[in-house]
Amino acid sequence: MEVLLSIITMGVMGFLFSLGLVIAYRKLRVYEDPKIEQVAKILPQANCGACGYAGCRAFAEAVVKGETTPSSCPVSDAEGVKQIAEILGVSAADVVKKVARLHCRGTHEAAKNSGTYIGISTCDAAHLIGGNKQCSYGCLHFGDCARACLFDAIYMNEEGLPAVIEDKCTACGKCVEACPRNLFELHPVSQGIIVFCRSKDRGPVSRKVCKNACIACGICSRACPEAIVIENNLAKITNYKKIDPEKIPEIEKCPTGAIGRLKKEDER
Amino acid sequence: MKLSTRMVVVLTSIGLLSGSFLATVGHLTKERIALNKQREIEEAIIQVVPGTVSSQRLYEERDLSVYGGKNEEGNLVGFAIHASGIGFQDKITLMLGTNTSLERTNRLAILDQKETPGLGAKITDRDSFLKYWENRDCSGTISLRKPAVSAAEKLLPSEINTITGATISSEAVLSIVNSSLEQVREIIKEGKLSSEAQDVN
Amino acid sequence: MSTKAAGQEFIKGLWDENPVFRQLLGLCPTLAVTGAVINGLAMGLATTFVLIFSSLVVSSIKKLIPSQVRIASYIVIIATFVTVADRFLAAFFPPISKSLGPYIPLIVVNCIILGRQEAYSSKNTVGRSLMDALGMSAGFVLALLILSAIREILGAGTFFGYQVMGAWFEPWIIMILPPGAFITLGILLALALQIERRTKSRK
Amino acid sequence: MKVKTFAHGIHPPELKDFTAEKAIESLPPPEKVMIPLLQHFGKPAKPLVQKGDQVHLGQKIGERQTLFSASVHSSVSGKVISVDNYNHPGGNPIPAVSITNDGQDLPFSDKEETKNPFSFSPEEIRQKVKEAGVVGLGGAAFPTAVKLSPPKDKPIETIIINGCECEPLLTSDYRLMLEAPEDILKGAELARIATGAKRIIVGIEDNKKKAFEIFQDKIQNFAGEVALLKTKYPQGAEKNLIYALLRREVPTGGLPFDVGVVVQNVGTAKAIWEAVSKGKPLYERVISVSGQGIMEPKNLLVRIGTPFKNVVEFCGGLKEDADILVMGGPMMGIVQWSLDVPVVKGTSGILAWAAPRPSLEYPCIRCGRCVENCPMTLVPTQLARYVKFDDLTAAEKWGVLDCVECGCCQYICPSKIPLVHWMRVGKNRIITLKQKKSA
Amino acid sequence: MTNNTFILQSSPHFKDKDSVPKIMYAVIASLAPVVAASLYFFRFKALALLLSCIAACLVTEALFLWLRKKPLHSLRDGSAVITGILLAMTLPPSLSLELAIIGAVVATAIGKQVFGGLGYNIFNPALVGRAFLQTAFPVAMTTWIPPATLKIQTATFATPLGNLRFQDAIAEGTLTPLKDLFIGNVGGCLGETSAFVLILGGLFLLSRRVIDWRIPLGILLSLTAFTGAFWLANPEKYASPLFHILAGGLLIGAFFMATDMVTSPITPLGTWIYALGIGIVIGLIRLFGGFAEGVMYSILFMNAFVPLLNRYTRPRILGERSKG
Amino acid sequence: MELVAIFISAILINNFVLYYFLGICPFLGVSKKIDSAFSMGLAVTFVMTITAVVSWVINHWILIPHELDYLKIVSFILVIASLVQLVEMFIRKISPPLYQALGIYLPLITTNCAIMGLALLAALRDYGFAETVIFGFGSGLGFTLAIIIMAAIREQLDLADVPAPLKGPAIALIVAGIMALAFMGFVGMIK
Ligand SMILES: Cc1cc2nc3c(=O)[nH]c(=O)nc-3n(C[C@H](O)[C@H](O)[C@H](O)COP(=O)(O)O)c2cc1C
Ligand SMILES: Cc1cc2nc3c(=O)[nH]c(=O)nc-3n(C[C@H](O)[C@H](O)[C@H](O)COP(=O)(O)O)c2cc1C
Ligand SMILES: Cc1cc2nc3c(=O)[nH]c(=O)nc-3n(C[C@H](O)[C@H](O)[C@H](O)COP(=O)(O)O)c2cc1C
Ligand SMILES: Cc1cc2nc3c(=O)[nH]c(=O)nc-3n(C[C@H](O)[C@H](O)[C@H](O)CO)c2cc1C
Ligand code: SF4
Ligand code: SF4
Ligand code: SF4
Ligand code: SF4
Ligand code: FES
Repeated sequence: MEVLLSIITMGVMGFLFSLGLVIAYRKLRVYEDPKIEQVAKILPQANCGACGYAGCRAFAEAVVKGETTPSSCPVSDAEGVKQIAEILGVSAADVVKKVARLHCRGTHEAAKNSGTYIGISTCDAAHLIGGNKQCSYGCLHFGDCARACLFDAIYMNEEGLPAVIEDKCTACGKCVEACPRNLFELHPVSQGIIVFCRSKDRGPVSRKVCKNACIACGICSRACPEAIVIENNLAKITNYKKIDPEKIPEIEKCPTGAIGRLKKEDER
Repeated sequence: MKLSTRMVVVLTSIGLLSGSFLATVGHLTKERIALNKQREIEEAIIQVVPGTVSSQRLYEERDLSVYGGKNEEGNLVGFAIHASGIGFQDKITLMLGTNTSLERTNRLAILDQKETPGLGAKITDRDSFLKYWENRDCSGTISLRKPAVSAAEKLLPSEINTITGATISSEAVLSIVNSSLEQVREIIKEGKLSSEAQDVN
Repeated sequence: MSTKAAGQEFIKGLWDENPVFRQLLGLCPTLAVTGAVINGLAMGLATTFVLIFSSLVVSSIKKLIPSQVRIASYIVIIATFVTVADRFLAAFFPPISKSLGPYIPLIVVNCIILGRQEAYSSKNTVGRSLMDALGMSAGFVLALLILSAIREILGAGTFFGYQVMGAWFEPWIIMILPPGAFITLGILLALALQIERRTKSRK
Repeated sequence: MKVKTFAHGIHPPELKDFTAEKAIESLPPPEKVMIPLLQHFGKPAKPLVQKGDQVHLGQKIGERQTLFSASVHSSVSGKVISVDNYNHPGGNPIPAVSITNDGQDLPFSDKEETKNPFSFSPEEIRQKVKEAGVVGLGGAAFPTAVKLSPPKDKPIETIIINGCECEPLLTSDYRLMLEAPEDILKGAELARIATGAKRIIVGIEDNKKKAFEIFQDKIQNFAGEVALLKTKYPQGAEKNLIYALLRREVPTGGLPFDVGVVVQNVGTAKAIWEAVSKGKPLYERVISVSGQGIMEPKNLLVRIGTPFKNVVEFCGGLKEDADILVMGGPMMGIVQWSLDVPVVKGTSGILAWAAPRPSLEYPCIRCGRCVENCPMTLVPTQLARYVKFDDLTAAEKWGVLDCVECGCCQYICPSKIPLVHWMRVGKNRIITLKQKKSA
Repeated sequence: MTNNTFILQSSPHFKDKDSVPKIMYAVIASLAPVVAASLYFFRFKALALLLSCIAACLVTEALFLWLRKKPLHSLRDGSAVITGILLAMTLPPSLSLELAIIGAVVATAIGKQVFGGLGYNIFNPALVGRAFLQTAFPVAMTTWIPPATLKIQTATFATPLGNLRFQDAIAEGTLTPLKDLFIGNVGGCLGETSAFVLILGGLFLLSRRVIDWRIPLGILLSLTAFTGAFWLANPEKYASPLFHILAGGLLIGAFFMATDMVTSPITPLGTWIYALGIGIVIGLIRLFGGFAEGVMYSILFMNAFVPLLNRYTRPRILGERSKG
Repeated sequence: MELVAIFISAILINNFVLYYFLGICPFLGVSKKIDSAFSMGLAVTFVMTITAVVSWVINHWILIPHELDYLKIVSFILVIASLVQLVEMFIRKISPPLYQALGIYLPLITTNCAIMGLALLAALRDYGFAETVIFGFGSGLGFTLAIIIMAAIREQLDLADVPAPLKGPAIALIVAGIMALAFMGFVGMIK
């Protein structure tokens, strides 16, 4: 009798419970496109937000809904983008691998300090009170960019400047945002010539405050006038594609080295 | 089979299987568990009412039961009062043996307690605390001797030595004992102590 | 399944995926019953029993269960074995059953068990599930033993009830009480994390 | 007379003795001036001159661009030598017009105002103030014309003339109050007319009794009163001053307009008077050059655009041990690393002294002194922690944007935490973020 | 013209002279009379406990600083010394030195350094150490000896509060006289016996504005109200508020321990709630709890609420509209 | 034992988290932010109170009369699980705002030992109906108190220099330990 009772009790409970679940399942099921899960799995899960969405999962939803394209994730490599595109059945746009480049060569040695800085050791804090360097445009050496990079692609080298590790950089642009002096820019990896200065001071002034500053002497623009101009006391590359490789040695005659190809210490 | 049907069938059958399995296990262990429980009580009764051979439950309510201990001749040799109350941190359950007139204690046993080890837990100490409870006068209320005296002879017949550093636990035991004695007297007076008591075994 | 793979299934539970130190699962019983080694061991074994049998059952009938009722089915299966363990202890080891109090029945809600069914047994073969269950249980028992050994030795000067500290030793009662449990487990977790960080940085 | 005040605040050493008794002297105009095109709160002015142009004293060389902007005038007569980025005491380079002084001080226009200034309409007053490029001289350099144009739905009841000068060391406002009380009151009266206010209150701290007495005497001719305030920092901060005088609280994120008040610095009041009565643009101002690091501290009337170097040299130069150079007061001023910066409209002082060895920074010990002394009743320590750990939402919720950067918290902090610096970083990050979002 | 190099910093450029070490050393100075009294009443034993606690705190602190690769100069800020002194002052004179050292290590390690060191701890370190000892070694921590000045030889000796709570002192007429409580001729922890020197030290701290006056005031007020109500209702059973104020660890707690800035609220309203709460909990424990004394538990209990209080008692910003 | 005593004891003295070690998973998991801790506390209190009622009914109307003691575990867990589901659906229907606040926490609670522990403890102690309900409600409040304090402390510790290996659950456990110490002050208050 007792055995029977317990079997019945359990049976009834199991029955009722499953019935409840059936109802719940019918009434409360929320449909979710399985593609979202698949896409989310491929994404790098850095949740960096560089795509403009609140994290990778949100981006996955947006991609599946067709609000954005797979290649808008700057962090995913070509392979990842291709995979996502396959899931969605669309073709992947060509991705050009980009990398962050620093536009300053104001090393500890080259750029003079303006005084004894006492305060918060971040670039944005120092920038707020005018910086600790005589040059008002150059790197402050506190490494906000390196801290901002989620991929450990930036380290501060011995000379005080941030160096980008090309392989690790995903071109997410966090460093570009972080630098209060706007010294970072994303360039295609293949991009050879860079202006390593942002100083708009007149030549004599910039020369005084930093040995490696652009002094607007015009050697580079004379060497390659179709691609390089001097504007606001600073060399500016107007069109990277038009730089003739033949002229590079000529451009690199820059007396302060403010324009030219990357040097070893600029990256690892 | 439709999904919903399958859901119901699977879960129901798992329930049925589990039910039957449990019923078997329950059945197999039931007696032993009951036996364990009963043995615990029995052993406690024998311990607190010396000379007991068989015992009967005479009264039961929550937190208070009364057992009668009988000797070989079947005569009542004393009561065993099973009671519980709150101690320092949690519940204390104890068994107190008295003579048939409820005037003298036989012995005390602590069945369950969660007092602080090394401190309140000394209420289970047979060589000190429990010893004071042997053969005390419980015709009135029992009281605590504070601070404790070293020679047990100095205690009044109705006094118990306090455990140094654990006044609260000592008091808790005391108040469980005193109030249950009180209740039992009341019960006897009202004649509620069952005469055709069930045998414990 | 090769023996090597089986070995790995087992080993991962000991450290890499140790349910207590690495996954923070089943902390309630871990804290509650580790005042004495014997209790920790009993709890560990009871959990092992439930975990192994539930894994066996779940992995062998996984195909039959529709996913919508899987949690409910697992719960019933687990609860069944927990009841068995509970009854068994109460019948044959009444003192242990008493000192573990409601924590044996609570194995039913121990996250380790349901978690393993969800994450592993429902997707893997019987053999693999068995190894996984063994590994997880071993990891759990290991954690319980470490914690309870520390607590019992410091808290009572004994190990498995045997006096191991000299008479000079004044037991730290706090170790047996809740604060000691929390603090000891907190320190152990930090140590585990530190060891993990060390080994990782070396790699 | 009952001394009015507000809760909280601090008592830093006043150190006004260096210059309090020194009458205002005129600094001879320098050979070259560099006049930044942004000397106010708001957008830079658009240059009206080019390299090589001849300009006169008081000639407009920069035109205000938007409502929140102010025009800029030449402070000498001479030749423009460049329009280019130049050092600015605010920290970062700003486009500036450099002019060589021909020493003639040829006025740009010499038509004397003949009409009685008090008969101008509010609109006329505003126009003249706008033309003269007057901005607040009390610190924020807010375009004064804007302050004199309250929105229609916010009737102005009181003009408060801020004569507190609560910053240590500074005495320029005090000297002005002693030397030109009537000009100040007349300027205040013009502001009253322009805003339609009913009365004027001049608030003066009780460490400037002499000024208080003079004003009590002179105010008889005006619709207003003089109030004595407790000497305490920051008594001169707008919101606290309004609270001390009127027990009204300017709502967070709001302006004095919202409680029917306009606050003007004494120097600004004088500038309003000169702009309206003489059509004189704001091309010079009074500054205190003070501190233990200055050889001969002085109060000076200085042309805008004069390099600090000339000013300091006129005062005998810097002492050798001076290792901190500040524009403004010691509590809110901005440090300079070179004397090669021009005086701007917002320069109230040039200070230098030998700073004590900086003491070690400790973690916040949660003593609560910053909380107890913050005049805005913020919780600085918590705000700083939120900013430090980049929880900007929490920082904003806890009111970091309401911080007026008075420096009380950091002054009092025993752990020497750069609290104000954190506030500024926090505000800056929040505002940058907002700009990015709206962009 | 000038070769001066200048300092670059954000405003303000003037700073108050007070500093963390100065505050800490002021507290140590204010503890001098308390320490002196403990040496007077408990002689050598007090000295030994004091020195071993301070040493153990400093060594533990140094160890953590070394492990975390932090500069050792913060050992000199004085906070570890205070923890050591205050821990010693809250120990029973008969405690063995090993146990005291365990307490000091726990105080510094578990009470302070695991949270990140000075300024970050949630609970009062000295009290964490003491609570640990009290729970680990309840017997040793509740065994008292009479002060050397009493010249009596008894094995067990009760503190005034123990006497009140567990010996029915009021009924027996053995309640400790207030005069003895004030002077300190009673049993108890090293630093708690003499109300007089504690008030002296407390007033010194108040006058130097080192401690927030709301805390001692709030504690005294709420304890007086709480115990006063019961005393008025039944003086046969309950002791007077004055007795409760002078006896036990109340004064040392109210002046030196509840006032620890790190572990008390930073907002004025929060501080009031905290202080009143401590007083009430002390009253509850002393009158109805399982312990004779509740100062330690109530301070730790209210410490736990401090982050919550700080969060929900943010002062209204000037000009902020109140909600609703 | 009086109801008041049971209530106070459940909150302060025999606190579910700090004394019985029940519900440690949500206590550590959902105590990172005050707001979610508060919702979790409410949800637990709610479910605990209901569980108390239902488990008492099952125990006293079905299990005890039919001597089905050994079905206690299975039936409690099944009933609690389905009950939580039902409650969830019900709340979603009648009060969307409440669902917003509590909804996501409800499923988490199902497999939480505090709930199950409550049912078992109440049965073990032989509580009457009113006592069980008060015990359930008080225990829920005790849990809420503990988790809110913990969340506020952890928010503060997020802004502290906690050594790296201690960050997260480790320091939370140590805080819980000290809280348990502090709560010991109330021991012995109920007699
Ligand atoms: C951690 C701790 C645990 C305690 N446990 C108990 C206990 O289980 N039973 C008890 O009566 N007293 C216990 N006490 C002591 C009581 O709080 C109280 O001090 C004591 O009962 C007073 O007794 P006395 O007057 O004999 O010293 C404990 C104290 C502490 C600090
Ligand atoms: C902390 C602080 C202190 C201030 N102290 C003074 C002061 O002493 N005198 C003054 O005129 N303005 C002072 N100000 C500026 C006033 O708040 C307000 O902006 C000014 O009086 C407005 O007048 P204005 O536009 O004429 O400059 C202070 C501002 C702050 C934030
Ligand atoms: C009973 C009582 C005691 C007080 N004790 C102190 C004290 O010791 N130190 C103190 O600064 N303020 C104390 N105060 C508060 C002061 O009277 C005054 O309100 C406060 O210091 C105002 O500071 P402020 O003028 O600097 O804003 C006490 C107030 C009361 C009612
Ligand atoms: C007024 C005051 C009271 C203090 N009280 C204590 C105390 O009770 N316990 C303690 O360990 N440290 C105390 N300290 C020292 C210090 O604040 C403490 O070690 C910090 O909690 C460590 O972060 C106190 C310091 C001050 C200024
Ligand atoms: S932060 Fe800069 S360096 Fe780092 S990955 Fe992004 S773009 Fe590259
Ligand atoms: S590049 Fe920019 S962010 Fe990076 S260190 Fe230099 S100033 Fe700072
Ligand atoms: S927080 Fe801002 S307003 Fe408050 S004291 Fe500090 S600087 Fe002044
Ligand atoms: S004054 Fe400094 S130490 Fe004190 S609470 Fe504020 S920030 Fe912290
Ligand atoms: S083990 Fe208790 S809640 Fe998870």
